[in-house]
Amino acid sequence: MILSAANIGKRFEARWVLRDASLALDAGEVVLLAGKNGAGKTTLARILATLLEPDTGEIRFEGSALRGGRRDARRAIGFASHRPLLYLGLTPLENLTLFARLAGVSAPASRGAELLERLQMTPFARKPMERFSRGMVQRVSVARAFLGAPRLLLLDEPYAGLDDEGTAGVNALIQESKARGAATLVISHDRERLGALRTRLCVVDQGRVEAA
Amino acid sequence: MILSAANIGKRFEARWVLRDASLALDAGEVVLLAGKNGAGKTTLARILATLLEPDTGEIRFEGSALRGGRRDARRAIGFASHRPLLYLGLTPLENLTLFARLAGVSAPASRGAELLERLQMTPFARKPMERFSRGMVQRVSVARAFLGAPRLLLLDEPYAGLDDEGTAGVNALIQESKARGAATLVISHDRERLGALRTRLCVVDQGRVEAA
Amino acid sequence: MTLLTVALKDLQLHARDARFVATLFLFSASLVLILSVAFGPIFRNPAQEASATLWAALFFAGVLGLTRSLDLESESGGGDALRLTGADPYAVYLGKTIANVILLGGVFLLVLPIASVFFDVGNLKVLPGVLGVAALGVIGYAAWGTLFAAMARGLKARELLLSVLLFPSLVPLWIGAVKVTQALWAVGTADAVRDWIKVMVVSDILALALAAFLYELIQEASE
Amino acid sequence: MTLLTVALKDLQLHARDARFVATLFLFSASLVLILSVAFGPIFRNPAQEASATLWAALFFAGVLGLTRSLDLESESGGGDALRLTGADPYAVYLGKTIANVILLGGVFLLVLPIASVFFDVGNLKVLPGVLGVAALGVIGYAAWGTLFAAMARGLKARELLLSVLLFPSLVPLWIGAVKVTQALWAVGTADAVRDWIKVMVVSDILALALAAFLYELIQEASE
Amino acid sequence: MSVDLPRWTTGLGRALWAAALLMLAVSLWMILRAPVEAQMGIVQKIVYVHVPSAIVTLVAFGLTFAASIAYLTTRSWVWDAVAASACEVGLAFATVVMVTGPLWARSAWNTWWTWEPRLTTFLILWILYAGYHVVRASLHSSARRTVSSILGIVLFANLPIVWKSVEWWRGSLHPRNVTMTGEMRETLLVSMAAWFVFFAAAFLSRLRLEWAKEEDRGDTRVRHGAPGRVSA
Ligand code: HEM
Ligand SMILES: Nc1ncnc2c1ncn2[C@@H]1O[C@H](COP(=O)(O)OP(=O)(O)OP(=O)(O)O)[C@@H](O)[C@H]1O
Ligand SMILES: Nc1ncnc2c1ncn2[C@@H]1O[C@H](COP(=O)(O)OP(=O)(O)OP(=O)(O)O)[C@@H](O)[C@H]1O
Ligand SMILES: [Mg+2]
Ligand SMILES: [Mg+2]
Repeated sequence: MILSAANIGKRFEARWVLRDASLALDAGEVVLLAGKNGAGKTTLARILATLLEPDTGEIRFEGSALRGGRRDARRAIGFASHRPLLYLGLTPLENLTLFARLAGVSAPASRGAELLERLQMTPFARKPMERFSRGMVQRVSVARAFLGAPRLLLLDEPYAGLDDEGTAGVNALIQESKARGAATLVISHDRERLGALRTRLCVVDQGRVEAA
Repeated sequence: MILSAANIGKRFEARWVLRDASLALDAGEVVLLAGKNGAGKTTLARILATLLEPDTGEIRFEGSALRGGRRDARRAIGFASHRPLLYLGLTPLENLTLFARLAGVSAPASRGAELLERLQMTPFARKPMERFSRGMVQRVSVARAFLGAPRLLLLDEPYAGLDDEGTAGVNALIQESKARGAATLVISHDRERLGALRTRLCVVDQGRVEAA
Repeated sequence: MTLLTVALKDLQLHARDARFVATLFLFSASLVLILSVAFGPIFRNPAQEASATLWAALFFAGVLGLTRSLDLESESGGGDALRLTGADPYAVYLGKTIANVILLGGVFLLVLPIASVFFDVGNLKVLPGVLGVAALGVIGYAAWGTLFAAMARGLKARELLLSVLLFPSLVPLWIGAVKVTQALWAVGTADAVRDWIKVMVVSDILALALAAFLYELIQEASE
Repeated sequence: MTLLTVALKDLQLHARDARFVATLFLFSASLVLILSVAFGPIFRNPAQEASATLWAALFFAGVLGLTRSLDLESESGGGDALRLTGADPYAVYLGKTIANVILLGGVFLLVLPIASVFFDVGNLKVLPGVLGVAALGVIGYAAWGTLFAAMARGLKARELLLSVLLFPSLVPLWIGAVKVTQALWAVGTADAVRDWIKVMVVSDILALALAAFLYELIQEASE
Repeated sequence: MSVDLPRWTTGLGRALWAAALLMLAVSLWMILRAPVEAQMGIVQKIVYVHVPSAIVTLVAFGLTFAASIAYLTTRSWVWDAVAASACEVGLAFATVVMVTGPLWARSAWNTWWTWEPRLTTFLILWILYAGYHVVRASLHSSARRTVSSILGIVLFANLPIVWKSVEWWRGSLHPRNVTMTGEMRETLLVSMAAWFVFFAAAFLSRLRLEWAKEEDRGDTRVRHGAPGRVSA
């Protein structure tokens, strides 16, 4: 079991967005998480990524409790979300090299270049990202999540703004991590794009994660 | 002919993103515009919405030339894009009322409330938008485009982040404007979501708009 | 109509963000303190010291206030949406100017008693006069500020650029405000510095007139 | 390693935006201008006037510089991504502090000659002394500033909050810097104000030490 | 509008530079020969650089003003190029004033700087026009043109203030106008003429540079064989 989250609860002000949400991810699983707008998918993903503290519940990552401070856990988790999580003043290559280096990935620059190549972004690898189109930013943002060959992937709407080629590129990367034994959580409103990669479908509803 | 754009060219610094792009939209048409990431779809939409000046070419709206300053043309065009085009510090209802009032729509507050109802956002109509989820912001953003019952609709990835319910709501609104005789341009990477509403498919490629 | 709607919208956005208003006031108050510590009070000439401190504090606080208004416009594209409503650009400009006048006026009313107490200047008899100068100063500040803020829209390092362009352009207005306030506090009348009042009026009118011609162009300037 | 990477990244972001540096310079120049016009004629003591103006200008320029660094972190989530790399928080803090020291040091080096020329103070003999105080002042400013900036992250009206928080904590450092610089320019030695140098050293160390304990907590503080 | 760089400007540019160098040499020779001023001595010779660069600065910013208006009415990028070139060269001359002024003040008034109307207003002018370039550098394409023309117009309001500052405010230290006579005056006039030609040469070179940049983009346009206008 790579990740197990039990009875996660999170409230903003007085409103409980998540309540007793439980989810377990095994090696090689690719779980598609769906749910209505505002259901709490992004909130859950941010909690699992250690960016947000849950109010209740417990999360175990590879057997031990996951806390915001656990540096090696963070390095083993790849996360992409609605916000690009990049410095738009830098180029894609500079961004990926920076984050790879800080995460202790070996040969950071060539790892970054490799991922950009995989997502057809090589022609733009050395252009500042400020003026990139929506889909171009998204590709780099997803690439960031794969930098450290993570054992847990949390992809919050990875296909947002991507064309077919981009979608295929992302799916190929997911396929590889799956083959490597990583657990993957993909949040998407589109139930088709993940295709045959999907091993399970879950839905967030009324603050809980339900199998569907 | 509601809109006819001929030989539109646009360059950023030395790079021509659009070059001889031509597109005509007739009353009641719903055109789906696809194209790779970075092809120039958003740039074209911003030009048609009078937010950007083209470097070459001519645009005619309802027979007369479209210029950034033409106030009545702006009021007859509904535009939604990647950026929400809203004040996130205000509530959805305040936003819609504000823009409706400034655009000279009669009964601005009730028009805003009506659109929010259509997109299932009534429960959140009086909450500041700052902490909204991605899909909730998107719904309000699309609602803004429909405020003035526009005769030309330019929707740049209107489905981004929307769940099925949201997609259905947007499609119902498009269907109505179509029935009213409006021309609609929908930009999307997903060729299915627009469904049977679509009357034509175009693709932006190498700076030109091609029929497909 | 457009004018009022825009002014109300801006004020509403500021008011919603109570922290912003509170911080702006705290900031102006601490500016008065820090400037007093740095440059005085040596009470050689309290009227001048007080009026210089007062206006300097208002000045810096104003730049931050303007930057904030600007950020509210650009952060999620609200300003673009405003343009697309086809509303009259000059009415939009005036609406924004009015909102800024109210914001800066509030700061002035807060800083005035602090400076008065700290430097022991002013009395109720000259208060109307001081409020009059304040009105001239604040209107000019808001009018020029709103104009330049529109140009700084879309630039990185907005607040810096705003201060680089705005600071120098406001110097005449600013010297006028300092001199007139000082005269009122020192001798109770502004007769000796009547010319500076004219300078201020001209500066205010110039900004409002320039905007009438240029604001639409500025607003439509796109990449 | 982490430290250098982070410092380089910050500097790279600023350098990419070369205009930012130019603007910061122009901004400091106009600050000198406005402060001199406001307070200039009061004093017959150029050393005090010049050192107060110099440090006040540095102060305001610094707040804007820090805000800018902060915006770069939060505008598209880069700061969150930094956290997620699992890099050592204190090394991140030191890296950012170093980048800020270099930025503020640059501003100081630009404003110093301006102040010297405009107020006709200083000479080459006391230059090493002045640079020494400047180093103490700038390190303290950057150390406190980076700490508070991390706290202000995610808040609206950041620059305002930043200045409200920073002002009080920096007052001792700031008075020290003004006094020592003034003494160096007026009498050529800082012997009489030796205590203030100690105050500055203590303030610098305090900030760096506090950060060692608090920075991780601040960084992890989430909604 | 054609984007071809007019050929004749190449010749004109060379001629202007040649004339400028020649005239500067003549004026230098006259400066060396001119009588040394009784009170200030040799330092007073700064006047032959100081006054011409000050006048040229004002003329250059005036040209920026006129060209900015022309841009906003015609929307032809050429006017924008003229405005920007004049402004950049003008800023360089303003910097010369900012250097020669204090050098002179050091010996004339025994201080580098004083907050006196002419000096203060000129410093404001310098900062504002430096700001013009920063803004210009931060923007792209047509926004750059529109915004910098607007600045070129708005900032011009400062020129009369700088010019009249010595008359409007009492207690200004700075001389109101040229007081020299005879040989010194003639020398000044020749220097003035030389600096004007120097300005014209520098301005034209700068303008050609701007033109070439625009042409680069034009080339791209031609290569792809698209019709259309290049003026924004
Ligand atoms: C548009 C700006 C300026 C103009 C048109 C201008 C023009 C002049 C003129 C006509 C003179 C008198 C020459 C003579 O003795 O016949 C002069 C002198 C002088 N100027 Fe300027 N000037 C300008 C800016 C400045 C600035 C910025 C400084 C800065 C320090 C400066 C410093 C001086 C000094 C020190 C003198 C000599 C004063 C004396 O002889 O007592 N000027 N200038
Ligand atoms: N920081 C926050 N403060 C207050 N409320 C929040 C915050 N973040 C999220 N919320 C609220 O929590 C709810 C769930 O938000 P979340 O972003 O998790 O939804 P989601 O399932 O990702 O939706 P979408 O499909 O639209 O992306 C929403 O109602 C949102 O308004
Ligand atoms: N303001 C700008 N300055 C410079 N380049 C720009 C600007 N806006 C867009 N571009 C460039 O123009 C190209 C087209 O961008 P655009 O956003 O129109 O693409 P798009 O078709 O909408 O792509 P996507 O599917 O990713 O949204 C991209 O390469 C982008 O980098
Ligand atoms: Mg979400
Ligand atoms: Mg797009």
